[in-house]
Amino acid sequence: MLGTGILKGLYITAKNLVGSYYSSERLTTIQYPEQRAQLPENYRNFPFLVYDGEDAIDGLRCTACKMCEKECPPQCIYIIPERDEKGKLQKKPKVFDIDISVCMGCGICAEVCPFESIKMDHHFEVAQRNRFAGLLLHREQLAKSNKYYHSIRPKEATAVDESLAEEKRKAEEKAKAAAAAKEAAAKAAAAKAADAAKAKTDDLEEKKN
Amino acid sequence: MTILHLCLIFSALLFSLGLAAALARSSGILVLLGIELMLNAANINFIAFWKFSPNPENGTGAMFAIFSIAVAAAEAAVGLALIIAIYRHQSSIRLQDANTLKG
Amino acid sequence: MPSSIDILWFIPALPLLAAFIGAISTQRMRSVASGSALSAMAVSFGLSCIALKDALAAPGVHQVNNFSWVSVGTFNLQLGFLLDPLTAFMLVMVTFVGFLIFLFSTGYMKGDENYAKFFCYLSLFAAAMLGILVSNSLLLTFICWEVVGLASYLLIGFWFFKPEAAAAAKKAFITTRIGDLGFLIGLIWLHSISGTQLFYNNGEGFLETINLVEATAPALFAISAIGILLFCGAIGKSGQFPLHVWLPDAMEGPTPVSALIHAATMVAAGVFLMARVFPLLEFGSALTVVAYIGAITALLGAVIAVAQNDIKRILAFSTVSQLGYMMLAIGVGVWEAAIFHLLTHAFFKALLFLGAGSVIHAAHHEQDIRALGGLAPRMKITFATFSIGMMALAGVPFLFSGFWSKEAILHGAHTWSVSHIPFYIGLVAVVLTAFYMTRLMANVFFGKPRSHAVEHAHENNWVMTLPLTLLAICAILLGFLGTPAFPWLQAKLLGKDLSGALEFGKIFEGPGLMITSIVLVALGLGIGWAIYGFRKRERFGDADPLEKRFPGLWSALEHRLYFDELYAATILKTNSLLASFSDWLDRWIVDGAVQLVSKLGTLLGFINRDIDEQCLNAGFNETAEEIRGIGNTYSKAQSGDVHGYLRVMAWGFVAIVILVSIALNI
Amino acid sequence: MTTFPIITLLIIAVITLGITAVALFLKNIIHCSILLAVSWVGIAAFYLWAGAEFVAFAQVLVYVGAVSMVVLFAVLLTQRKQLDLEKLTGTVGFRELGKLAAAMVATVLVIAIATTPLTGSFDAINEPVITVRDIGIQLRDNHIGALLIVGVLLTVALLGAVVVASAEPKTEE
Amino acid sequence: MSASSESILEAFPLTIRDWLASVVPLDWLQWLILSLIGIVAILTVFGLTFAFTTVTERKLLGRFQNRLGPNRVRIFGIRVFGFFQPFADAVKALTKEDIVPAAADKVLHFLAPCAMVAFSLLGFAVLPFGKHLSLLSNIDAALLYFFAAGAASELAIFMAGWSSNNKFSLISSMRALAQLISYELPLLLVAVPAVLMAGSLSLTGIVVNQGGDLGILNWNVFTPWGFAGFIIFFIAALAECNRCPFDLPEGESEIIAGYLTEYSGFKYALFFMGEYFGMMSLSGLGVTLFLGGWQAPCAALAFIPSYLWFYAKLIVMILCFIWMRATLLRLRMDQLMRLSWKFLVPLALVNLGTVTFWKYTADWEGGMLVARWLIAIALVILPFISLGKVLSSGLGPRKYRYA
Repeated sequence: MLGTGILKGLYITAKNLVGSYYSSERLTTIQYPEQRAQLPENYRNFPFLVYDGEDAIDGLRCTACKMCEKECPPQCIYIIPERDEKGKLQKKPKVFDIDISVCMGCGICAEVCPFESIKMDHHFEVAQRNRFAGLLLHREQLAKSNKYYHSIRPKEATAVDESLAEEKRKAEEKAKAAAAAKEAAAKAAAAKAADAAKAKTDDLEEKKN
Repeated sequence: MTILHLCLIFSALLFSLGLAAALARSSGILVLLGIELMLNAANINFIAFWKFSPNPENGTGAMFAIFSIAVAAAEAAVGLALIIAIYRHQSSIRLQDANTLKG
Repeated sequence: MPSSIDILWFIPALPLLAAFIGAISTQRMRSVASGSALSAMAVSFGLSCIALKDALAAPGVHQVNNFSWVSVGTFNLQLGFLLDPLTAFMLVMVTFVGFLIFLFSTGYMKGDENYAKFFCYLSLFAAAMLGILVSNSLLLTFICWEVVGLASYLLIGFWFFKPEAAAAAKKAFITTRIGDLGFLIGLIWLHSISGTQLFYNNGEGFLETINLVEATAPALFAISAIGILLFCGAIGKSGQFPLHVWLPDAMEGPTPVSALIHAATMVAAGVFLMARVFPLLEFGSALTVVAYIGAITALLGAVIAVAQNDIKRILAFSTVSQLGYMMLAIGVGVWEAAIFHLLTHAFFKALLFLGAGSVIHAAHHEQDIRALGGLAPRMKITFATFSIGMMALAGVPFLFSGFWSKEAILHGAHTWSVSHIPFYIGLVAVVLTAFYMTRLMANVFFGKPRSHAVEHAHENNWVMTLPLTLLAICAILLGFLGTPAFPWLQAKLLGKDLSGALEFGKIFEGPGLMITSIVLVALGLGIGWAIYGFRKRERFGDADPLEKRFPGLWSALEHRLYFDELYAATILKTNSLLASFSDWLDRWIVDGAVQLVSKLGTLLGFINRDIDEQCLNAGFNETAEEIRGIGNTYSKAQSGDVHGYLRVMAWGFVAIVILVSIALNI
Repeated sequence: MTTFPIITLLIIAVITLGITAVALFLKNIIHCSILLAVSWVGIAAFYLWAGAEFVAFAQVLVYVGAVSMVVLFAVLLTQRKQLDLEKLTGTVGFRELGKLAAAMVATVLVIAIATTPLTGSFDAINEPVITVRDIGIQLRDNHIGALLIVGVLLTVALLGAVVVASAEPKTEE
Repeated sequence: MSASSESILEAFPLTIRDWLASVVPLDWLQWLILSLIGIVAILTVFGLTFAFTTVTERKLLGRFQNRLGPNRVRIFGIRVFGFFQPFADAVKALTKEDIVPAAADKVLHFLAPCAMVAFSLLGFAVLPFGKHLSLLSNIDAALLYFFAAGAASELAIFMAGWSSNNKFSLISSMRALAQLISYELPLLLVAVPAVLMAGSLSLTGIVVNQGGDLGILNWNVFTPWGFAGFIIFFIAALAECNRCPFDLPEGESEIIAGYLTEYSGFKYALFFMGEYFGMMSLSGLGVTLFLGGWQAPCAALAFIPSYLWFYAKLIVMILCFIWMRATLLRLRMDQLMRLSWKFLVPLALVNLGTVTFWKYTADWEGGMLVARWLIAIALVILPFISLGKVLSSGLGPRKYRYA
């Protein structure tokens, strides 16, 4: 009959009205500034730079390889590597700017970073009075400690740490091995050099004769 | 001069205004509105005469005004429909343009 | 609570309303149409019962409710409504049977695409019929009479795409119109004599003043003539002898229509009219005519019915025959017996028709009794109810209503002082009736199925069987209202006091007569069963046993005694001859004269032109130019500019006021 | 206190006439129509003054509620392109001639009314004498025929208006 | 007016008014003040009701959708569940820039919102708020006045739509006019039965007619025709105030904000106010016609003053409006028209027949009383079912032909 659908609808909304007063599952609203929702670990907003140790600038993992700058789709990353007095490139950024008014939060920079240096942040309250300068974040603002990284995404950070440690270990081993090889090579070279010297002297002597 | 005179003069002036609109405006709609005003002036007369009649309790004047309002409503509907038809026919509501029957 | 005479007009008005609703109902709203028709009939039935109660409370009193219809100067034409036992009984019968038939129709017409229209027509018919019944004015009766004719025309031709149906509708309409012409003439004549159309008007209606007329020869002649003219209308409507031909053809309509119109109600209108104007007929010598016509019709119908093969045709001719009975009863002066028979007949004939409809519906519109057969085990309710109807029609003694009403008529005919011929004819018809009904039963319900459709026939649903059952009960019970021992109905109709209670002693009033008729019925049934019952028809094509014995007679009967052919040969022929003659007259005599004149005219024209061109043209041209110039001048005023006209009006108004005030020196 | 009704009447009359005069000679038809609606309310006020409550409300309901709406619709439907206002107001001669005619009529009417001696005690102000109930009874008893006819007339007129105003089917030529 | 049977509260507003008026010695000034006090009282009461209706509506809509609704606004640090919201809204509306389009018809653009509010306030003049509370209680044709005033508000909508010189505005005002005209018809037609029963066009008369020993059962809504009439009235009233599900003129998905497109700031707020006033006056009319007006549901509760009863019923009506808005979807234009002309108007006409029957069978007793009820209920239900079938024929679960 006509109207039964309307009655059903009215019943449902009435149930909502009454239910929202005593059933807390119904009322899912979070009163934001006072209450905050637990953000899921994989939530991502804008990128930040991870540093190890105490000093924010010195401890930066970033090597200014510019990989992220190249890959960034909206091209919001701007990097100038550090140079020493002689003009030699250092493995550190002198300028690392991200324009978050342009950034679209795609996370590609974090994907491509080979040094686990750039990561996606959970921080979303970035509103500023100055919409140009205020939203252009410099490396001082971007740099956040590994501890913070652990605090926002513990699983990922642990995995990263482990892999970094592994890498470091491997690198050390490699270095050790390389050192050993170097030593051996040096020895061989020395021997060879001795042989050569000897041969030379022999040759010279032959010529003399 | 009695109040009835005043009422009648009011009605006469309103009638003349309606007539003026019907005579001096070219838009068919305004001419119709002028005619409506003339009808209203007539209604005013009815009511005035009813009010000052010797036996107003049978209410003939008011009755007549009610019927006249009803008829006026019908007249307005038909008149405006005609104007729309004229407009569709010659894309103008100037009454001077509606002279197909000119001799 | 208003008295029932005041609300009497509701009874026809409600079906009229339903007809209107039906007319505006679309195909999608079919249930609205049938629902309104059914409910209108139901309410009318309720009102009729109330009216009956009121009418019976005052037997012999004619309650009237007249009103002025047309009033021009001193001429005042009054119409009105009338309530007396006759009207009330008829009302109850028509509404009740009508309701059952409407109900039946909802089932029977279910698949039809003009369903709503059908109920519109049915309701219109019912409204007109009820209008005839409640009318207190011959004119109102005539109006409703014509509407009934129209509705019957529409309903017979309802399946107008069948040529037979269209032809039958035309035939019915035209044939009854012939009778109605007589009715109209009688009506006008009556009005010119009596100055009123009202039956009863507190002592001023023409049925009341008729007794005050001096029995002089001219008056007697006039009143007899009027009676016979009115009877003409009844002949047409009730299918009496010379004009009976339309009724069997009308069976082309849907079966509920046949039941409603051509069995129960419309054909009864003629009988009702005769009963209504009975005082008028009584006064003159019209009754004798009525009696003989009735007797002839009764015999004729019964005889022809013997040799028909279409189940509905048989019933139709039996209707003709039974109507003849009723007319006979009126003719011999026992109109109360006629009405009694009319009521019982309405029920059992409607029952028979609806039973036939049920059979036809179940057998996929097979109507030929030679193709039916063996339906008794397949359709038990229909068989049982049909048998009751058949026995009532045949007049099987004691239990069935037809017996009592027929007995009353025969008794009346027997005691008629003028002649005994109608009585003997009636007796013959009794035998024949029993005979052909036995033939019908044997062929339809016994034996074995003779066509494919019949083999798969099964009982219909309740909307069709319920009316059958109710009608069957009525067909039995109704007879006991008018037994000689307790002639309650007759007494009420005549307005007499029913003296004393039951008189069982009088149940065999005139025992010889009753025994004779019982014997005759038994004879008819016996012969019928002997011929058709013991040796049942095997195949569709088998010749009828009687056909083998009397081939000539049979074929005459089968062709309905060649009435249609006779009419075609005489009346139609004469008509077309006359038409050809006038055509010839027109073509040669009138036209020739016209041609001659025109030729003369042309000649004169030639002469004229010469004179004209030579002498007159110059002068005329000049004048014409002048006139055109004037026209041009004045046509400028006709500017087509509304404002211009208005302005001129305004100036004109001002000018007139000024002129008038000057003239009046104000 | 006989002056009070007279003052009220004068106020109503002057305002109504003023608004009407302004309305009828505005160039913008929409403004015209809306102002005319106001002047109809003024006429309704006159009816109220005269004690014909029912008529007044009927006037507002019919004129302001229905007729002005129809007028506005008509204006919108016939005003597809920007109106050539000069064309619609007509030539100066045309306008002045019309106004002159109307003024003459007004003069004649006013003089006629003013010079007519109306007898009877018209100065007395009658209180409202007809109630809605009376009107209903009158409509039911004395004027039932007229009422029915007006009903039929309205129906027929509306149907006719719809037919006239509805677009004709385009014929191929 | 016997004071003995009534509490002092009943005449309390009148007492205050008379006291205030008695301060002024002059006769005509007293008359003026008496009128003004009534007007001011209505403006205050209904203005505040409007203000709190807006916030209640938003809060309730939230609850209907399992949200909280506005609850933030605080004044001096006090936050009463956000019930100070309207004041914040008012400040915002007042301080917003008033934008008038360059091509707009300036005069009409300004007049339209004023006219809207003015016309929608007119209806309050005749509503009987309490036993002794009504501005124009002596008016004879109050119902007619009410509808005449309502008809005038169409003009304001037209003015708004036309003067904006914006095609969306114009289209929407045409829509609104069509809608208002279409739904005024059923509204008028269902008001007639109440008039018929009371034998008076006066709203006070209609309310008095619904009083009696039976209390609540005397209300018109508890008769078959009254119930049907009330439902039709409610639907038509929803449409008359452009409320959901009939808010086509403001159908933002199609025509931006309808005739409000070019309005901002306080003018917009005025339209808003006008619509709410219209809603309240129509609710008041519904209460008067069907819900017994200011009558208490039973004699035991009559100690509560009548105006409070009226107000309570009015609030209930408004809450129902809000409930409808929270539940139903917006109609399409053709559906809107069909609902009115093919469903509500015929039903209202049938209802006229029903009430005639009811009136003429008023003296039926005993078994006939049962018959009277049954017939009346059938007269209500059967047309509803059959017309409903026609209306909803061809509708049903959507079939996906190519899925």
